[in-house]
Amino acid sequence: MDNLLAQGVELAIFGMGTVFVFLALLIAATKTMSAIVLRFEPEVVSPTPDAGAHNGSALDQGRIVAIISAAITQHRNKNKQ
Amino acid sequence: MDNLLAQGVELAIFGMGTVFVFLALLIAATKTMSAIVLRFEPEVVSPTPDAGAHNGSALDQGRIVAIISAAITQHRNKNKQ
Amino acid sequence: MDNLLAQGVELAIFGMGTVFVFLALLIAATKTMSAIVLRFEPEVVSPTPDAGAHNGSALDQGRIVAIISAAITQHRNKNKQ
Amino acid sequence: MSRLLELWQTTGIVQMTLPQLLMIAIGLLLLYLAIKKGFEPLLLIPIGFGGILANIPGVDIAVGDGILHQFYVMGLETGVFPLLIFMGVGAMTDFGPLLANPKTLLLGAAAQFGIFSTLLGALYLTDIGVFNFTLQQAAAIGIIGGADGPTAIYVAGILAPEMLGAIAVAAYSYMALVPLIQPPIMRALTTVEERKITMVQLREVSQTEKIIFPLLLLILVALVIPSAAPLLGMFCFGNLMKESGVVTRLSDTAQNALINIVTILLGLSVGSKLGADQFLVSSTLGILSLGMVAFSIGTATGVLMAKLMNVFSVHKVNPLIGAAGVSAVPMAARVANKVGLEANPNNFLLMHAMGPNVAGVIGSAVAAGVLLQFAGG
Amino acid sequence: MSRLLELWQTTGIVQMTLPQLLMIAIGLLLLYLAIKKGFEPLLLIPIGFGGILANIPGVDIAVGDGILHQFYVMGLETGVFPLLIFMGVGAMTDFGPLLANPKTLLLGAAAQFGIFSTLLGALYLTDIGVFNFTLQQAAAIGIIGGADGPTAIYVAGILAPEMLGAIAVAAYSYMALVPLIQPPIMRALTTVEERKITMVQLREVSQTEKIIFPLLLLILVALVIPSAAPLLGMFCFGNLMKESGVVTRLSDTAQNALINIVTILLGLSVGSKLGADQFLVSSTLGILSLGMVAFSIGTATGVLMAKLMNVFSVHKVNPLIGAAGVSAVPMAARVANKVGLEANPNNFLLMHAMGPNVAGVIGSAVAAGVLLQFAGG
Amino acid sequence: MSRLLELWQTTGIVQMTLPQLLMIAIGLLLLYLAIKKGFEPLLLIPIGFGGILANIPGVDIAVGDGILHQFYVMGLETGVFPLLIFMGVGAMTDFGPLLANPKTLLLGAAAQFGIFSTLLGALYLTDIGVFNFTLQQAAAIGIIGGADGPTAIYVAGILAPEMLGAIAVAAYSYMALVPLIQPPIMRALTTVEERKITMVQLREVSQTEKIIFPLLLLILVALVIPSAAPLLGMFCFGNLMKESGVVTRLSDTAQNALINIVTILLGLSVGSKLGADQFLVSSTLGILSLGMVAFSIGTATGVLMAKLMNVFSVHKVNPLIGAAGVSAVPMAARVANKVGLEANPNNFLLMHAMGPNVAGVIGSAVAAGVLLQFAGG
Ligand code: NA
Ligand code: NA
Ligand code: NA
Repeated sequence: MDNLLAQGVELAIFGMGTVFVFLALLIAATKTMSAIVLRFEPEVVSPTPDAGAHNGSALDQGRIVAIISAAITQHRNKNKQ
Repeated sequence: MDNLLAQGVELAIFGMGTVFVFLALLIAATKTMSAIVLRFEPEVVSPTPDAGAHNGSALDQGRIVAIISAAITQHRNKNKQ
Repeated sequence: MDNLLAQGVELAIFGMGTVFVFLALLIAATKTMSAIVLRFEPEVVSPTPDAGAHNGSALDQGRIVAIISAAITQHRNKNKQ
Repeated sequence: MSRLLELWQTTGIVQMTLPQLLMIAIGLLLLYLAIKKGFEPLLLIPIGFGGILANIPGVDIAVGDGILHQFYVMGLETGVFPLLIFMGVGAMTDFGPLLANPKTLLLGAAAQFGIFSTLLGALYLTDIGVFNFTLQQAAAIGIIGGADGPTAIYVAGILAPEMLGAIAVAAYSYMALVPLIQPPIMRALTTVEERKITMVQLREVSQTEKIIFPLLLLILVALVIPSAAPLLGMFCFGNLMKESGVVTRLSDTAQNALINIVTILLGLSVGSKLGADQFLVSSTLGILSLGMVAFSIGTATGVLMAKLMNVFSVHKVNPLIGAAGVSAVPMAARVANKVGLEANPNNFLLMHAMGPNVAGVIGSAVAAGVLLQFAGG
Repeated sequence: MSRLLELWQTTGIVQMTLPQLLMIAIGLLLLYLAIKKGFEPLLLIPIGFGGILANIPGVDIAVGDGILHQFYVMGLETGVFPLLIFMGVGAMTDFGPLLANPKTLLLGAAAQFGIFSTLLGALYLTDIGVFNFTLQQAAAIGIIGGADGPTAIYVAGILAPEMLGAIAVAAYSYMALVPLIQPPIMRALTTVEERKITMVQLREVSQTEKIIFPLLLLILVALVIPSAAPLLGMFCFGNLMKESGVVTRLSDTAQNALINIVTILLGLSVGSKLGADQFLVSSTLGILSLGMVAFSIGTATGVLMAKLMNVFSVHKVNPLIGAAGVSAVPMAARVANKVGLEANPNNFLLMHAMGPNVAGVIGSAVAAGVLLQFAGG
Repeated sequence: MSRLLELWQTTGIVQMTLPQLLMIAIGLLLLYLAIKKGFEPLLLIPIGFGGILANIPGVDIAVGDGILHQFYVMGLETGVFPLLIFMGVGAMTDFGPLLANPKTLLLGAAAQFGIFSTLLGALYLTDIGVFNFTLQQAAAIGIIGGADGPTAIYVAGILAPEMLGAIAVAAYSYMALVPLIQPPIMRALTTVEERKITMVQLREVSQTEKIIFPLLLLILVALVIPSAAPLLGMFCFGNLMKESGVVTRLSDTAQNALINIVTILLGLSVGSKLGADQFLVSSTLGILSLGMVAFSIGTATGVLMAKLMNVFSVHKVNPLIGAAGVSAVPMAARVANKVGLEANPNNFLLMHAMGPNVAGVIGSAVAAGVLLQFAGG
């Protein structure tokens, strides 16, 4: 029984620790993200919702295939080793 | 086969009996309920729908615990016997 | 492997064939249907949506029972043979 | 070339049997009646369309891994679909007229005589060798007389799933035919004087009564006939959500998105039981005929009970509203109103008939409980 | 006559046991509190009604093939219902106030102390022999302190399904009681001067930040505490649908039809665990008492953390908003606002309290992940 | 301390593999394209997000008892989700332009050449050893050329579930890219004079024709190609609900709440197939390349068929509307309209292109039936 209580203490310590570490990391990440966004996008811009217009360019399409190819190549190389 | 018909007759009698007894009881219960409600609440009051306001009092909270405790105590006593 | 390619060629031929035959039949059926509808209903009539009114006649009811009876009789006769 | 022949063998033209073709015609007829004649389209369109899909040869739609069979297994074998529909109907039901005049509950009781007399009729026809129904099947046929779609489907799904298609088709067709079936019976059993009876104005009912009533009904069900608790429990739950006034968003969803989704899936599931092999059997004729008898007897006993009540009561009841006791909400109440107006153009019976109308729903759910208890075990 | 006796034996009057009757009374009490006192009616009406249905004897509703048991198996044993609700809640959540003042995330962390101290309390009571909880059960009780209904139900469904009914009832009851539980604690731990602190106006947050935040949160979860990913993943998904602005129809459905349907089914499923045999056990008293303790400790540690932050920080935080860190969205934020107005009638804390309030949802989901990781294995 | 190490071992930082990280990046890319570039966001947001969830290590989300795997088993293994979406699409489809000019159905036939030539291409690449596709896999890749999401998912789910993720991503990405892929092909295959052709005004279509058409289509399917009946049956059912005008509430639900709920669940289910092990394989490159080829060929054959029809026909067809025969409703029709306006600013082809556009849906569903019939057995 005492063992159970010990497990509980351990769980409580690691639990609160994880919660604090996680939320502290989230604070840091959020501040960094906001700083980056606000640098590139100084004014608050409201997006056009449900934009029907298509803005895709040929680049996008190339980009998908390129990124996926790269990923696959890397994956295969890794598996070979 | 005749037996089946006899079962059917029995089922019909008990069935209609149950339906009538049930609805007669429901009439009595409904009349009693309405009489009680109308005594305590003579005027027709329309409730405020989706009331966001919370009207709970400390009493309510005590009441839950009290009723549940009583129920559990009674249940345990009964099981002991 | 070559066999697989042969299967593919066959599937492609039959597939495109079926698609064309099907849609050609659909053209014919659609034109026939439209011709019939337009003969009996020369003007474009917009129906009253969600018609609550019931227009059923005693005939309809007779018709259901009659058609289903006929169907069952035929089915039973066929099964006897 | 042999491949082309093989292709030809897979077509429906080759594989379709005459009974399947006939069932497709029946499906088209149901769609015609639903669309052009206004026969309960909310159910008969999915059922009729599902019936057509169920008779397409060479592909699993209503059997095996087919989607309609999956819907059937998911919602009808389990009873989930009719119970969710009952919840939605509960959320749409106003017990006000019933609470204002509770004695009309007796009219809802009397109209259930149609259920039990039809059960006896089915067993009698078995006894004399015309049909061959079991007690379970007879009970499932009888419930058509309850004039309540989800109740009929729920009971048939448990007692006689092999007859579910025919029973559902009969129940909804006859509910649509209430304006044709009932008036002659109503006129035959009443005098013009009786049909002219005007009833006292219904009192206003308080919200508190409306909130308590579904709970009262539930508790009475729990005490008297627990086997009716799944049906009436879901019904009362829907009604409580509505009347409580504090969960409007749940009540709205139960009355709209949820009941609509379930109606589509339930209709298609019922349609999956319209396969030629299951539907084109002689018992279907029995089901269709006996179902009609059940409706007629229920109408008659409702009217007669109203006349009987008038013998003992000071406030007279117009016997026409007794016919509304079969349920078929709200069609039967409208019919009572219409026949009443023929006799007395100033006598609006609609609200008076809503009491027995919803009482009929309760009555047939209780009858369903008895049938499930004694024939289901 | 023997048949009549048999009929009598099937009634609830004969079959009902006293514990069942008591549970029905408890169900009616929950409905009363929900309808008349406004206690979380969206959940407590289905739970209370389901609890009544679960205690009707002689018919399978909450067991076997009964509909409530089917809902339970379909949605609670699988975790699908609470996760879909979490998605809908995500689609209703505005992270704006949190993004404007990210340090309030720490308040949402501190308030989770209620979870872990209650876990310890449950194990201590086991150690001294008052109760007999396993580690899993203690963890499930602790999560009540997270003040987040779907998280509590999700965790309890995995770690201690036998206690699910009591845990859900406790969680929602105490969430409804937040306006009574929290203010005395908040006043006891703060001076009037502290309660008068006005906070700096929140900056406007751009749409891009709001779109990126749920993805940032998800990736951090994936890197740090993957076992919280089902809960927080669905939450972030709902939020992304809303903030992206390009799938309005999906976001609307997630916030309305879908969450309403799932709420009805989840509530009934939870109610199915209120059978007398499962609920009327001594551990229920422990759950109810410890749950209250958990709420109180979480409130206290939230407030104390805010005071601690003020020691190190230039922009002072009103410690009242620390109490909102327990979540109980949006009740706890409203309470913080109300208590703040008592001290300073011009100090509106509501928007400031929304930051810790949603931080509390994240915090308790992370805590749930830890519990599932270490107690679930 | 060893316990702390154990905790560290459970983090994603330790457990995440490089392929999983790459897949998370691909998921984020899909979200970026959906949100910022407007690439079919209704599907690509749930798919992309589901893809991220599927690559979080150390927790079951897309496998085992994980929620995405449950959605997959429930809706994709059974075919229920794509069929319900097809029903909703049917309820949103207007066959009016097709009925006014039925010969445009041939354009919808011609564009399916993309499906079958891609199937051959996949088998040829297998023959020369570049890839290693089975007949089933080749068929599932070909169906990308149908430019119809639910059809592609339905067919891939049956014939090649291991490729479902890549096929769905390809299908929706290329549908989004239609405005880039099609115009160069359309311009290359037509002269300016051809692109200037104005078409005769479409006649008005009666409601009766619109009601009968889905039934006619269904019966033709039943007679000719029953294996297409699940897809086209659900499509016609949705359309009949809409056109009948008597079940507005069912039709509205099919077009809104139901299709939205299913879209969310289907998208997440598809995303669950984007696990690194399944997606980062060489065949994915083949799928992406061949899918692009399929779209291009379908566009070309649609245009060429229109030119062929003009040889025999009095009322000339603008060959640009042939490109709309690939389906990709309504994007391809809009593209035809836009390219037409470049040549003749007063020539609005949109309504004329809607005929081949919906014909393309029928055509690819028929092609799917053939593939399921001959490759599925
Ligand atoms: Na009835
Ligand atoms: Na919380
Ligand atoms: Na297509």
